[in-house]
Amino acid sequence: QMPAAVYEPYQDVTLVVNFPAHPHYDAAMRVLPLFTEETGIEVEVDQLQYLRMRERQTLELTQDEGDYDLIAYVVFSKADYVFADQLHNLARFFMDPSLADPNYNPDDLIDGYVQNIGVAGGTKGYLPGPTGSLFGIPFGSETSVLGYRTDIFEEHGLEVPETYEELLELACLIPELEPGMGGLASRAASGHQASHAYLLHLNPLGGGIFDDNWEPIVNNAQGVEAAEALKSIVDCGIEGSTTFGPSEAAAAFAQGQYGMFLDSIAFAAGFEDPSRSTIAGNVGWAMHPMGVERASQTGGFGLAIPRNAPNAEAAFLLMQWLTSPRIDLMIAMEGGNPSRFSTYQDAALNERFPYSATFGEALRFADPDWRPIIPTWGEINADLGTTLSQVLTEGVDIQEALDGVAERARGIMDEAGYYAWQ
Amino acid sequence: MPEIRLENLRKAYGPVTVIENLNLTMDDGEFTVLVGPSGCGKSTTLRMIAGLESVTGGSISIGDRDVTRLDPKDRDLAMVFQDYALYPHMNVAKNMSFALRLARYPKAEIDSRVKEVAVTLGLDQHLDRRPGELSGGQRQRVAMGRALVRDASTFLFDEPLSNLDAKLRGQMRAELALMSKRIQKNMVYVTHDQIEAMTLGDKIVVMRGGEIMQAGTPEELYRRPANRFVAGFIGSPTMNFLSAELQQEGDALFVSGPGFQIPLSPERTQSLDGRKDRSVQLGIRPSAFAEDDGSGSLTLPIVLSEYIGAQSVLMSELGGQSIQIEISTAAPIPAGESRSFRIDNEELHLFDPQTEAAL
Amino acid sequence: MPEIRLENLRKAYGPVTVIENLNLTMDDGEFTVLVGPSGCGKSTTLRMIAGLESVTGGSISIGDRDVTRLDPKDRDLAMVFQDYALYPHMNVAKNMSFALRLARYPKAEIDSRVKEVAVTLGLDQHLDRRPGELSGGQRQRVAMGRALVRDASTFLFDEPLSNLDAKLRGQMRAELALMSKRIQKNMVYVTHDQIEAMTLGDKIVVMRGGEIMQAGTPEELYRRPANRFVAGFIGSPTMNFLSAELQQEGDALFVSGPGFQIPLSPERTQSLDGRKDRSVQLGIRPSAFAEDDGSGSLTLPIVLSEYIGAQSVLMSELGGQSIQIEISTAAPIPAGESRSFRIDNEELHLFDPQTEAAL
Amino acid sequence: MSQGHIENRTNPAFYVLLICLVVMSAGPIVLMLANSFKLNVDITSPTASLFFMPTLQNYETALCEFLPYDPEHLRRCDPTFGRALVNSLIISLVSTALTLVLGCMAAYAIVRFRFMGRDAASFTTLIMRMVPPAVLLVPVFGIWNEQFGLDGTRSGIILVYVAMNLPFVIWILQSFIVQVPIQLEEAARIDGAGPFRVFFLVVLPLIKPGLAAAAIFTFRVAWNEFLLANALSDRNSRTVPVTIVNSITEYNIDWGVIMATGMLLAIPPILFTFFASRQIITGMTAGAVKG
Amino acid sequence: MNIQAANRLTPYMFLAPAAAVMIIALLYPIGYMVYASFLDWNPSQRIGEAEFIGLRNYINLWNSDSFWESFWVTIRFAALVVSLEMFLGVGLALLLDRQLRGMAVLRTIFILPMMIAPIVVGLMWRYMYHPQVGVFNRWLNDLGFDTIPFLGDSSWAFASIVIADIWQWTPFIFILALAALQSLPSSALEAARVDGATGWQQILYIKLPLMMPVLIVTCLLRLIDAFKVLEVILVMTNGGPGLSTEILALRISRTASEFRQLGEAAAMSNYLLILLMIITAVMFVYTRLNDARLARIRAAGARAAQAEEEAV
Ligand SMILES: Nc1ncnc2c1ncn2[C@@H]1O[C@H](COP(=O)(O)OP(=O)(O)OP(=O)(O)O)[C@@H](O)[C@H]1O
Ligand SMILES: Nc1ncnc2c1ncn2[C@@H]1O[C@H](COP(=O)(O)OP(=O)(O)OP(=O)(O)O)[C@@H](O)[C@H]1O
Ligand SMILES: [Mg+2]
Ligand SMILES: [Mg+2]
Repeated sequence: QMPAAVYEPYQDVTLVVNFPAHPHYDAAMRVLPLFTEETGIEVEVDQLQYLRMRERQTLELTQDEGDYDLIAYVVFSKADYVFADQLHNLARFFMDPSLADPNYNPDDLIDGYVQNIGVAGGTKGYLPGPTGSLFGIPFGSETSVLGYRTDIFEEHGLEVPETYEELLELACLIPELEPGMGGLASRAASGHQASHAYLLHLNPLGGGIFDDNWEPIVNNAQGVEAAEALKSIVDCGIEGSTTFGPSEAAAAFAQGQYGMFLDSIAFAAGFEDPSRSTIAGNVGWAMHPMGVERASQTGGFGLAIPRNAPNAEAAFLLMQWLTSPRIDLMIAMEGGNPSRFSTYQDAALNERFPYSATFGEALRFADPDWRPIIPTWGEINADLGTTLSQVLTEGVDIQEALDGVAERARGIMDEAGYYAWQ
Repeated sequence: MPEIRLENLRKAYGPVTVIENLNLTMDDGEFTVLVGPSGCGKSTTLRMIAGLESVTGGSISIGDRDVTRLDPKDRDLAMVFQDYALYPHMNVAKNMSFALRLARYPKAEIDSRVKEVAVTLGLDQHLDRRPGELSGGQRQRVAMGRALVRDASTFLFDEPLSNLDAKLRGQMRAELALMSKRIQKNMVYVTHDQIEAMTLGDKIVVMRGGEIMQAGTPEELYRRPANRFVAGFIGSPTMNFLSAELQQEGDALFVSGPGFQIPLSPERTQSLDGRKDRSVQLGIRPSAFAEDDGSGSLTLPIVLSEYIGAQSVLMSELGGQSIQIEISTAAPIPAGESRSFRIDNEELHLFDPQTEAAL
Repeated sequence: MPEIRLENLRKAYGPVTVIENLNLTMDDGEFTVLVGPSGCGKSTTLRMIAGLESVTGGSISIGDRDVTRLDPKDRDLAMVFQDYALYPHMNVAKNMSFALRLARYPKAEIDSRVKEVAVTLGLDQHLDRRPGELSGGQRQRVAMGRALVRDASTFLFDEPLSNLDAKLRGQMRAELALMSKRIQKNMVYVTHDQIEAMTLGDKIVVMRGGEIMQAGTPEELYRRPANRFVAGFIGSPTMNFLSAELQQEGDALFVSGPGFQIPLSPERTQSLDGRKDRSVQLGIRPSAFAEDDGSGSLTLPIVLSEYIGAQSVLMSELGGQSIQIEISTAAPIPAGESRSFRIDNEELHLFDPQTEAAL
Repeated sequence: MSQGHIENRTNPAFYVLLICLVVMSAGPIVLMLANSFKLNVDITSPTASLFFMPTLQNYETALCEFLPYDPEHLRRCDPTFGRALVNSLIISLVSTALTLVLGCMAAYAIVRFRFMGRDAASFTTLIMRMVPPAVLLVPVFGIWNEQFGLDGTRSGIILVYVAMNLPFVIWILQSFIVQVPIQLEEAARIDGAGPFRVFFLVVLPLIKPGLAAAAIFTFRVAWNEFLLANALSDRNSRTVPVTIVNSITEYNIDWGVIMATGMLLAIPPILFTFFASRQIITGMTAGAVKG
Repeated sequence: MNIQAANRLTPYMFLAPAAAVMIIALLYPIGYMVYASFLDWNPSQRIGEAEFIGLRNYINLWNSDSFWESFWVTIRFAALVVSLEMFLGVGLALLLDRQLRGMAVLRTIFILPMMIAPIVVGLMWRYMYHPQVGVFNRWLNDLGFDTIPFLGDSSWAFASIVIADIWQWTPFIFILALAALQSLPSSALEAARVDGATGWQQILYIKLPLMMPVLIVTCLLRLIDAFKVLEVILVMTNGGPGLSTEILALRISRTASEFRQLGEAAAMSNYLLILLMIITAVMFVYTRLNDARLARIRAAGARAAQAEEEAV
């Protein structure tokens, strides 16, 4: 237990924090009263839908004096906020003995998350590396895992897929075995959703958006292979699945219309909730299958302290408290997503959520670089997503489509100055 | 052109009954004039005939057809509205030709009719003005024109000349008289103008408070008003009314009151038999007085004298009640003098003071 | 109450000039009546006095003040609009009291005034009806009432009684006459009713096509019309006009035409000296004819006869031109007969056929 | 006098058509209502039929802070709905009232007066309506914050709503004001009313139908606006539409709760519409003028 | 008809409050936005920090295929939606312009779609268009037809957003048309009935012409709003499939918030603004010319009349 003396100077402070409306944060907020109890610091939470939260933060952070002491940010905001110098470098707090908890155990934090969400300034600017430093701590992060219907697999004697070949084969086999049932539920709706689904397969299959010199390589062989994989998955899905966003995909799986589901761990709890799912108790979990490598997606939220925060020190104390091993577990027990390996291994948690160990294992292969976190990404992502949507719905030739994406992406990157050094 | 029959017609706006049990037949080709004090229900009656106002009770039939619930467009009638009801977005020519265009008359005929009526109405200079750019009288003429161009079997006119000058009104009156003779359509005409009523109407209907007081030819109404109200209403200036008593002296019956005693003719005496010593209302039209040379029965002081070209309207007093006298004179009669007058026995009207019915 | 002066007043709507160089002074406390054919610019003149219509040229002053560009509310006048312009969302009482409420009169006074005027107008039963629930005449009375409750220094009336029945109109006329005597305010009154014009006006202004034809007392206009137009406009039925020539026979001057030859009085002969053998327009009012016993100068065939109670209107012919005759008769005169008439020399009007000015 | 129309005997086809239209118009809303009584599992089920076990759970979630008990399915109650409701009501009503008053005054000026810059004013007004809120967001936020100091206040939101709705109101009311017989204004001027009293006592009551229609729309915009409300409001001045999207996360559209909240959210504007549309009545100017 | 000599300030006094509000709260930010269109500006920057790049945003857009595709989608969408809504809305108003019992309720029902929060509307339609769960496809299934990819096919998706928009916004036209109808002078209609006009003829010759001023403005306002539709489409299709439903407003909002290029978004909305200004100006000029033409005709008539009168 941290001695109360640390919190003493901040007794009169009321912290204002900005959280997204998200199951993890709902869980966190159930634990939050404990913080006030233990430290005497009041906390007011401003909860918003995550895109709205991002919009509001963007506006708020440009102010001289901000409203928020502590913010939760979406991973792709990292590039914007850090670039605009709107977040505190956390070194400043971790160096301060009157603030930093010696028992914090940073090694236990899931590296994939930390690298993806917390660190900026290293390799390519958004990745860790010798020049990088820490601006945020993952909180409410996610990775991709494969869910499957144990009952169906058992009935037909199917093996849980380990590799992409097996995955793709199964995806199209299940509809044959179970008429009317789709293989692998996937997002596919135009824009961000299609792009997201594509990227899910791109890295494991060895592809990438850019090479080390920011040259677009989506249109190389691996890129095309990933698109073909996506197309075959969607084609072997149920009718109308080209319009699915994550919630539709999840709902279809939850309604028993699919044999498998490859997406974020955040959906797991919902499938066990009988008010939303007809397949509770029949879902098994496995790691994201391996292509040429294992690479699961990472994403979600991190906590950071804005430069214009009125109470940065107290905010750090709250951030540290929320991500400490003890509280991480507590939040996980309430249904949140752990940020620490140790939490995933916790026996009590595994008893409550049997899939926790699998998830912890999956996180060892979490890939922080499955898509670039750079300011131009929004535009490229949208273009990629709409182009893929055309591939999925209008049968546009994949190579041609991806060539187009690459060309336009290059133009965008050029304008943004990424080739200035060449 | 068939006859229009109103039977037990009733109209109420919520609790207010404005037409009460109206029965009236307008014969084929007849020119019927509705008169009555303002607010007595003339327009309402007209609008019910037109089908613009729903009927609370009773029925309306045209010819053999019960039209009580028929739409106006199916009743084949033309109407001049009291408040004109012009189409604000159409010019005068369009306003007038609207009905014809709806009925798909050939363009040439429409043009010639509109032109003709417009000339009659003195509107030919204004054919492409909108109603908003016309004077009050011009608007009323447009409203009139809109009805006159039509071929309808019934024409309804609601005070169609009220805003015109005397000359134009005279012309229009003549025009209407001619038209009614020529085309022999049913016409129902509301007016406050005595001359219009008297000269145009085949039949005049006097209304009061939603009821018919008397219906008949102009002369009937003027000569033999059925009751005090009609007597007072028809004729201008209005009839003088005096409280009087019937007194018998010998064989002769007199109407007498403070300051006067007028003998009645033998026929009158007979018909009034049994009423002697009863109080009556005596009605004398201002024009019933004629100057005589002192031999007459009445000498009256002239209290006030108004000379309106060739005629004088005099205010006088008889038995404490003020009366009006209208006589032709070449020169104004000065107030303050006394003059002597006689009254034709035929011009004496007697009414029951309670029922107001004519005796 | 000060005098109103219109100087060189002009009004044009775009290219259409409706008032042309109007000059008129209305004295303090005078009752001025504007008459003229429909569309001649009466309402426009009134509206310019009120300040509702912008003035294209010239000026208006009330007393010493030039009010040409003043807002209506600063001119202190009350007006009855030809088209009523009632506030449709207010009941009758509210309509009438609107001006008083704006001027913050005490509530009790407002109530008593409204009550009083409403009784005069016969509207006291309808005080809480909306205009939409009133008959045409009732609406007009509300419009009237709205002006009458006020204390303004000038009252403008635009055909305020046109939709009322004769009786009510008579009452209102009397009321107005009384009021104008009592309060001695400026009143400007537009009407088409000859009787109203003659009985109410201290001064009558006859307009035509935006110009003043003649202004003067009622008698002046009737007896000595300045031109043919005024002669034809004032008086009802209208004056008969005949084309004639002045012929001298010896000392005497005759007006003669086909079928008639009427001697002129010596005074007339004198004033017309130098015009002999020239063609003139002869005007004779219908009421100028008097029946005589054959000794008279004119024997005329009766073409058409209309009997309107105590009076007959006869259509006759004189030298191929149709004339109208109005005489008092006890009984209808049958058409088809011929009768003999005489005409007082004073009643002969002569006009120049070109300028139309009176000779 | 124009009140008692002859009732046309209505064609039966009219009722058939009417019913079809009602179904088309209200169908989706009825479906919404039905869904608001379902669990998500039933809503997203491809086989579920007309028959389902209705549940109040969604409403309990939406209204949890007003319930005397703690619904057991709910693990945490979001306590902001009530406050947001109050904010929404205040903001919508105040901004609607302000917009209408300012808007019809301006419309009146444009219709009834000739003055320098009249057409320019009218045209500019319309142009301003064309700018999408998305691009206004950032400038507005900056200006409100740094220059006006209105950020996070209700007045700030009201200000921007009034401004946003004014062009609409000004334009729509112009066409209604034109139709008020000018004679009535003249009569009022003769009766001694200045321009403002002419406007408020005579013109305003007569354009009620137009006002009501404009009010319905203005209220609706203010009630449902989302983008600017999200940017300009803080925790205390936040409006309902901003809170409702909290139920839509990327992973989980909480259909039932959204439908329930959507239904609840629609109640105030529906009531508003119901009462406002009663002002859309015929014959406002009956008996006013002859002609 | 007015004398405005007395108080020239009056109109300005009437205008002032509204003008003040609009200038402060609308024109001023719009000025910023116009300026921003010449900047390379991302929302994390203050406007002063952004780089001035002249017309580059405009040029980039002019050369961008997807911008033009959105542009044409927008035009098609707006034209289709507005004309259908005008037709339906006015028709509905004419249909309901009568005295029936329960009319207030009926009207409210028809206004209802406009009152539901746009996000909820979008979700509802997305739900109804859902390939398995949606009512439409389930009916089709039950009736034995093939299902329709309402949102999954570019032409169907376009049709689907048009339908949803019509459902949501016809009430807008409906209310205004109804208000206009109810403000008509009833006497003109009575006259028309007596003149023998059938229901249709009354509508065609009396009601519609008299409603025209309101209808024109309504149409213009709806057109402007149709160019700004956002939330419902965002929720329903997010612009997809491909770019088939990506109308400009959606693109603008995404450019501003997703791509974080405020300058480009501003330039885009300025293009839209210019387009709308042209449309409005054309309508303005057309009505002006028409008025002028009518006035000329009438003036000519009047002059002729006067000449004739003088000649008499
Ligand atoms: N807006 C306008 N544009 C053109 N001419 C107009 C306009 N308004 C009125 N006029 C014309 O001005 C003339 C004078 O109109 P005004 O209303 O003054 O006539 P008036 O004497 O009152 O007639 P009435 O007795 O019929 O009421 C009329 O001929 C009318 O047609
Ligand atoms: N909507 C209504 N509600 C109540 N009473 C009404 C309504 N409309 C008319 N009335 C009353 O009905 C009566 C008859 O009206 P109507 O218009 O028929 O009178 P009118 O004889 O034409 O009178 P006027 O000569 O004044 O035109 C009037 O007293 C009027 O006040
Ligand atoms: Mg009447
Ligand atoms: Mg007039």
